[in-house]
Amino acid sequence: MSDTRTVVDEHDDLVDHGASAQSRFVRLVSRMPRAGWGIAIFIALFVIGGMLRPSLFSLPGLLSTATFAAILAVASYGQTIAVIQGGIDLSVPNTIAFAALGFLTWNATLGPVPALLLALASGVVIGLVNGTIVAKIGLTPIVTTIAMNGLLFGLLLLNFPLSELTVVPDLVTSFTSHRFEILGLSIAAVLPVALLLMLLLQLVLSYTGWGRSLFLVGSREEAARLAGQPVARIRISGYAVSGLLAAFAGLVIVGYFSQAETTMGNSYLLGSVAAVIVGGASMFGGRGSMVGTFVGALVLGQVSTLVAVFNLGATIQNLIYGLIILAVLAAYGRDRS
Amino acid sequence: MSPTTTTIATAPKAVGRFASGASRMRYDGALAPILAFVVFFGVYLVVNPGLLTRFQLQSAASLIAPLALIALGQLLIVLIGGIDISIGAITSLCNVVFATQIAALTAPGAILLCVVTGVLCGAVNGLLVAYVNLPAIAVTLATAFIYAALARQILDRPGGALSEEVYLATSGELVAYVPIAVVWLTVAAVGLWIFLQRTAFGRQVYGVGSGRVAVQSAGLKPRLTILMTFMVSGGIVSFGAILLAGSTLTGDPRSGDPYLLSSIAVVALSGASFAGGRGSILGTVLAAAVLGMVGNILFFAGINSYWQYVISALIILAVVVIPRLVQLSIRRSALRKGHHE
Amino acid sequence: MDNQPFRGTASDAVPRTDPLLAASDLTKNYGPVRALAGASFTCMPGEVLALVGENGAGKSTVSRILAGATAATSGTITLDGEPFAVGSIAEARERGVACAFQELALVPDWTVGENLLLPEKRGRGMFSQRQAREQAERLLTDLDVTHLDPATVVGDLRLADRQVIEIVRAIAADPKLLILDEASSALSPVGVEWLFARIRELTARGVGIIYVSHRLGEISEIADRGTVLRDGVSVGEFSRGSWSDDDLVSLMAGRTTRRLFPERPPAPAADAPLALEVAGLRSETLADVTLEARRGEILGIGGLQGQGQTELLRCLFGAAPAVADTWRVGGKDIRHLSPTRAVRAGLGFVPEDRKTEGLALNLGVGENLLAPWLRSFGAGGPALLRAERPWVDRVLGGLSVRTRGPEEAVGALSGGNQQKVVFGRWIDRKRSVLLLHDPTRGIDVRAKQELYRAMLELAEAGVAIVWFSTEVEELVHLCHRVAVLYRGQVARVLEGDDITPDAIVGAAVGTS
Amino acid sequence: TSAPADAGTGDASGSGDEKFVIGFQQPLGGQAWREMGLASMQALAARPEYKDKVELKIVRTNDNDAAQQNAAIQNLIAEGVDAIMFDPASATGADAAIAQAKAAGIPVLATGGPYDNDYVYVVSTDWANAGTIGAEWLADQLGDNKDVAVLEGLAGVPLNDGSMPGVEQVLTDAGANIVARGTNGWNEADAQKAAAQILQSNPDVGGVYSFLTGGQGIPEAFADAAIPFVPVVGGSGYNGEACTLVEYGPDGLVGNNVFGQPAIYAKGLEQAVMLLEGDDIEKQQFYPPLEITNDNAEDFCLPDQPDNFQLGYDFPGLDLTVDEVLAFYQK
Ligand SMILES: Nc1ncnc2c1ncn2[C@@H]1O[C@H](COP(=O)(O)OP(=O)(O)OP(=O)(O)O)[C@@H](O)[C@H]1O
Ligand SMILES: Nc1ncnc2c1ncn2[C@@H]1O[C@H](COP(=O)(O)OP(=O)(O)OP(=O)(O)O)[C@@H](O)[C@H]1O
Ligand SMILES: [Mg+2]
Ligand SMILES: [Mg+2]
Repeated sequence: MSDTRTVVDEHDDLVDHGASAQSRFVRLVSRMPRAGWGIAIFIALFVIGGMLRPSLFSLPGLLSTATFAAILAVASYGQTIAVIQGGIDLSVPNTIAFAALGFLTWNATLGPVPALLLALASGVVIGLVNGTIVAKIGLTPIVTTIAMNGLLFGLLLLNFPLSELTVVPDLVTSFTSHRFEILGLSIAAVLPVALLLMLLLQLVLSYTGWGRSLFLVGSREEAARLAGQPVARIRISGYAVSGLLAAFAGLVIVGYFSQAETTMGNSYLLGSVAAVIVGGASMFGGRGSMVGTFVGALVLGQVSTLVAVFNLGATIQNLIYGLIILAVLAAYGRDRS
Repeated sequence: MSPTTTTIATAPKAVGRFASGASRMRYDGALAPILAFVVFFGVYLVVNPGLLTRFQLQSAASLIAPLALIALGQLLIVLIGGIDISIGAITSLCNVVFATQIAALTAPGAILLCVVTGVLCGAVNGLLVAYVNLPAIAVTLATAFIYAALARQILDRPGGALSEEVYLATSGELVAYVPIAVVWLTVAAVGLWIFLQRTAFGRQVYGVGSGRVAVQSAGLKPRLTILMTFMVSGGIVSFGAILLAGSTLTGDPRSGDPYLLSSIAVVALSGASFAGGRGSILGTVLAAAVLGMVGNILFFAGINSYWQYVISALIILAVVVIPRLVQLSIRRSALRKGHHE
Repeated sequence: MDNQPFRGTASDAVPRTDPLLAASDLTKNYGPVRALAGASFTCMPGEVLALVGENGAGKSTVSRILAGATAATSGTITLDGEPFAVGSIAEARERGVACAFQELALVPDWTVGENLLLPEKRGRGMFSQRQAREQAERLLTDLDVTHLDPATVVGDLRLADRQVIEIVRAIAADPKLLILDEASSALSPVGVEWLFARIRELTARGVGIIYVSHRLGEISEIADRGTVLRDGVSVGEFSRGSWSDDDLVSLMAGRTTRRLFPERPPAPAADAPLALEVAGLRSETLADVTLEARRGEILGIGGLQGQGQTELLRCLFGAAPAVADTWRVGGKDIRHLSPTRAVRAGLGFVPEDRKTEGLALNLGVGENLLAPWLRSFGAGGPALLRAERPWVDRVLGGLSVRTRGPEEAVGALSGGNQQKVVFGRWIDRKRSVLLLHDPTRGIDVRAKQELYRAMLELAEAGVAIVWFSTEVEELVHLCHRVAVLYRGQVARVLEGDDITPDAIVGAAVGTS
Repeated sequence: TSAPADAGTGDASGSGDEKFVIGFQQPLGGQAWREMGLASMQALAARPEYKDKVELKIVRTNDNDAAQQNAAIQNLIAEGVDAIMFDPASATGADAAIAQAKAAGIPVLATGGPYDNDYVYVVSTDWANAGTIGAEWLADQLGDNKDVAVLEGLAGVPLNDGSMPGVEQVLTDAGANIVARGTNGWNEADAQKAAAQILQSNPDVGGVYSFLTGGQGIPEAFADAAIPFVPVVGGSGYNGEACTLVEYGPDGLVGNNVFGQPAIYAKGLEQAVMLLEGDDIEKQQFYPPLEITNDNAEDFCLPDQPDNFQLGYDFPGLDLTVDEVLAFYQK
């Protein structure tokens, strides 16, 4: 290491020729996309499962796990956006329920298309309110979204009592539970929908000004502000998209399971955050990806498949979830200071 | 430039912010919850004067005390600038440990084991946060899954062997009009207050939340402080779990679930700063009293109990947001006035 | 490095006792950075030892090692003849070494009393606010600080008062060796006088003082002896009365004072259009500021720390709330300025702290350069980078930013190169006014020169530059005019040959 | 410590003569089963023969939160109601409040689920046997393939944990082989998911037992995986489950949906009123669950109602109609 580098030679050598093999390896590992770890864990789990129970080591098995993971992934996409911009959205559960029950209620009177649009719009409104309170009034995201979650729960208990008794229209089942055959494999529509959405959102995050501005704001809000970025507007729009995606998740869940009830979103409170963390996002903001989140959901889904197959019980499942999150955190969740 | 005096006095001595304990409470954000409490209980008494009967005081106290204690546990973590997602799971775990062990170990043994469990849970969180430098929110999310699993492992359904004596010791009356839950809550809150305000270590808890680097540069040990804070928090939560077990006479592996969101809501209402360094015990206890009783007031007012979710959320938003708006507009108008004079 | 004594060995004349502190061959590496590369010096009891050197010479590193905040990579230290290797600040304080840090180590939400007394308690025992108040009151009175109430929250204090508390806290440890690392940087002359009185009391009791300052005037007044650090090596010593400023500066810089500053371009014509015009600007700390800058003019903002310079630049950029009677940028009226509108109006800003305000450290160099030019409805990421590649390359090349490329995380760059990235954003971007807050802080000589050149080029291209620097010399050599702030107002505007260090400092302390 | 204070109001003084005030406490608001039960109870109370006799005071709390259930019951005591009905959040979690009701002389009925307290009247579905009824039926249906998959409901809930050992006992005694276990979480979605996961590794099970849920999701999982139907036990009384039997019956689906009617709440109300009128009622009343099989599925399937319309709005002897109940469901 040329540690006595002076001002002069600093400008001459652009390459660290002294870098040891070890530090090169460390750099290589640190450059591995974070979703890579998730994929590695998933493959490990998949192979272990296949070795213990060969029937699991099959394409239909993989598809079945992926289908349920896709639903969790859809519910976690909005959370990913909230986390990237340095916040969190704990109103995901009841935004899901609100959109689902609202959709079923409105469907009865307005028909499926207006109901669908209204349900998505309600997600946007919820997000706009969250974002405005966080960005303009400066309330912590965690408190704002918890209060919003409670508020929504009251509203949906008060407003949508009969909604679960509505027939789910074909419009919604067509992009969720509807099955089609490809190469002899039967695939539920929700899987390609979730993958397409992942791709679309990843492109938005990586290649549009809006997407990058989320990273900028999440990475260092003050720097974004002093560079003239409209931080409040970016945050508000981020929460609005987060709400929109949670509402869409509500529709997906209602469509796939043909069921809705007020508590339907509860498992997504911690589940969505868990998927985002396992997907490599940083709770400090500024890091995260949709691909990672999908992989995170896949890992959690594979754990739940293995736990079901080996009859280990929900207790062990939770234990493994916790350990996987800790493992992922230990790999790259350190405080950056 | 030759100074005539060696002092650096340039202005008459300004009176410090903390001329009194009251001003410290105000600094810690307790003003809004105190006001909210006074208004809320005024309304409550109008709607239901029966609150002041022995019976209702007692039942209100057993409802509020566990919430207040668990929220105090959350407050400690918020004071150091973190958040504890595992607080509900710790509650469940301590609750089932207490309920299952009381038969074998008798009360003191079960209490001890329960508190040790809480402290250990806190220690694991604290070690990971302080010494491995992981973010509290993510660590406690992971341990939330783990502690909940352990609770279910110990007791897979509500049950346990709690006796009438446990109920009397946690939810009875000490003397007429003094519910024992209030006594326990007071003991814990005063103890915690002494710890935070009257010991050097406790002041460090505030210091770490306010400026971790500064505390380190002052020659103190922020990591140890964080670890200890998590442990004390776990201890307080375990105490809340015992009261919860006593007031329901049940050990329940899911009993802590509702307390994750409600403890955060209470701390928000208490006026504490989620960036750390500011937060008041009295404010937290009063905020717990308000949020814990929203359902009751609606019942006595004859309003559909589902409104309680809406009203709780609106109370939090009002109490937290209005002072901020007022502050913003004062600052803005001061600037404008300064401009025109 | 040669380590020859500087001038006549005064120590021969002084009756020698054993040194209180002896440090020899200290080195300190921060990863690849070598902050200290062999620093040696001694300090006698009752002596004030000055530690001087350019920015980044390693002065604070020495202070931090002695204070126990960080461990030396190698080297030996003895205190009173005993080996001194401490693992923590607390241990150092216990052994009798206390330090007032350059970056103040005060807890904002603690009161003055708590900040003074809690470190002493080290987390043990009970604590009473009343007692703490009384004790702190006594302490402050003993040290002749009468204007501060111990019940004040430190976060509410002005910077200078916070610095006083930092000093008092170090003295309160009752040290054998007291380190004052730029402890006077925010103090007014009255405050400095107060500090010197304290130093004299302490040295009279045999306490050794290590005094770090950039103010040569202070050093000539208080220091008995001094050690010069350059690039982490002690390159010379001096003793009272045996040196001149010029000698010291050339020793610090390692050369006979060479031309550091470029030729200043001619002042813009008197009828050049006004780029910035503001009258009656008021904000939380600014009382009534009136300023104007023509296109192509370099306007310096001078003054001691805490007189409103930071706030002025932030207000002018809309980053802090302010109102004004008249406020024009490029001839257009300004109202309700926010950073977003400021960028649109043709302003640019380089903030004080590049790490927390300037850069998103885990994003790439290119994205950080493009941060102001990112549009929500436009392209971003690689797409934007590709479109803007010529500009990015031009900026990186023009400022000689040392980087592996626009994709490299900006956090991996050295401090000076990071600063260039923050600056580079505004180059070639049709700015009418550029606001710079101490842009050369903590960066090396060559990087400084590159920034100076870039500033001058911008000025020649017609950009008005309004900037603040803590280094008076920079203002003297680079500005067409300098407005000196005192207590939130423009105390004086200096122009042309009137801009001298003395005039700036004089105006800064409110004389004349 | 002294004994808990009593409510002081004793027997509700003012309201005693004209109308009985009956308090009803229900946790986990918002669930279809409980909403339907509530509606059937209100429908009964609106019948002419009850209208002038009874006033209902309904308090709902969220989550299976025993602390909130206690507080709500205590509030009812403080209000001085004549009788308290509640749907237990857990088998012992309301003991504290019940002791106080006893001290205040207010009778307490647990309805919807069993409760463990001598003072409390229980009007409940015979949940304990609900499990074994289905298990026995499945054992009878099993052919040569004795491999069965078992899905429990929600672990940790007394009903589930009390029933499952008996279920497994019955199945293994009948020679069945439990090859996979899972959790249906008492919702159709989880049931379908768990069944799909189990079918991945055990595509050749000979029967599925799913506790109180799954009549729709499990056949769906078989259909999705294109595996021939096997006998399935499981049902929560959704319309869709009855209709699934009607629909897939011709394709070979044999099923039994065993579930408790939500209208047990209405039965509870009937009993409470009898008690208040001075009649002797039985302390522990357990009613057999409803079974919907291929034989009677057509009677239950309501083609114009959605899949998740909760059946069981009526109780033998009460004769409530869909329209009567729906009038309250919508409120
Ligand atoms: N924590 C750190 N990590 C990496 N490099 C560091 C760190 N602290 C200091 N340095 C580097 O060590 C060198 C010496 O820094 P030091 O703070 O001692 O300088 P200084 O003489 O006190 O300068 P100034 O006059 O600006 O205070 C600088 O190049 C600096 O960049
Ligand atoms: N976090 C980091 N990751 C990777 N490399 C780093 C990191 N920090 C610094 N470096 C590398 O170490 C070298 C020295 O960094 P440092 O900031 O101390 O430079 P410096 O000597 O202070 O330069 P300057 O005068 O420009 O501030 C640089 O080449 C930089 O690329
Ligand atoms: Mg320094
Ligand atoms: Mg540097």
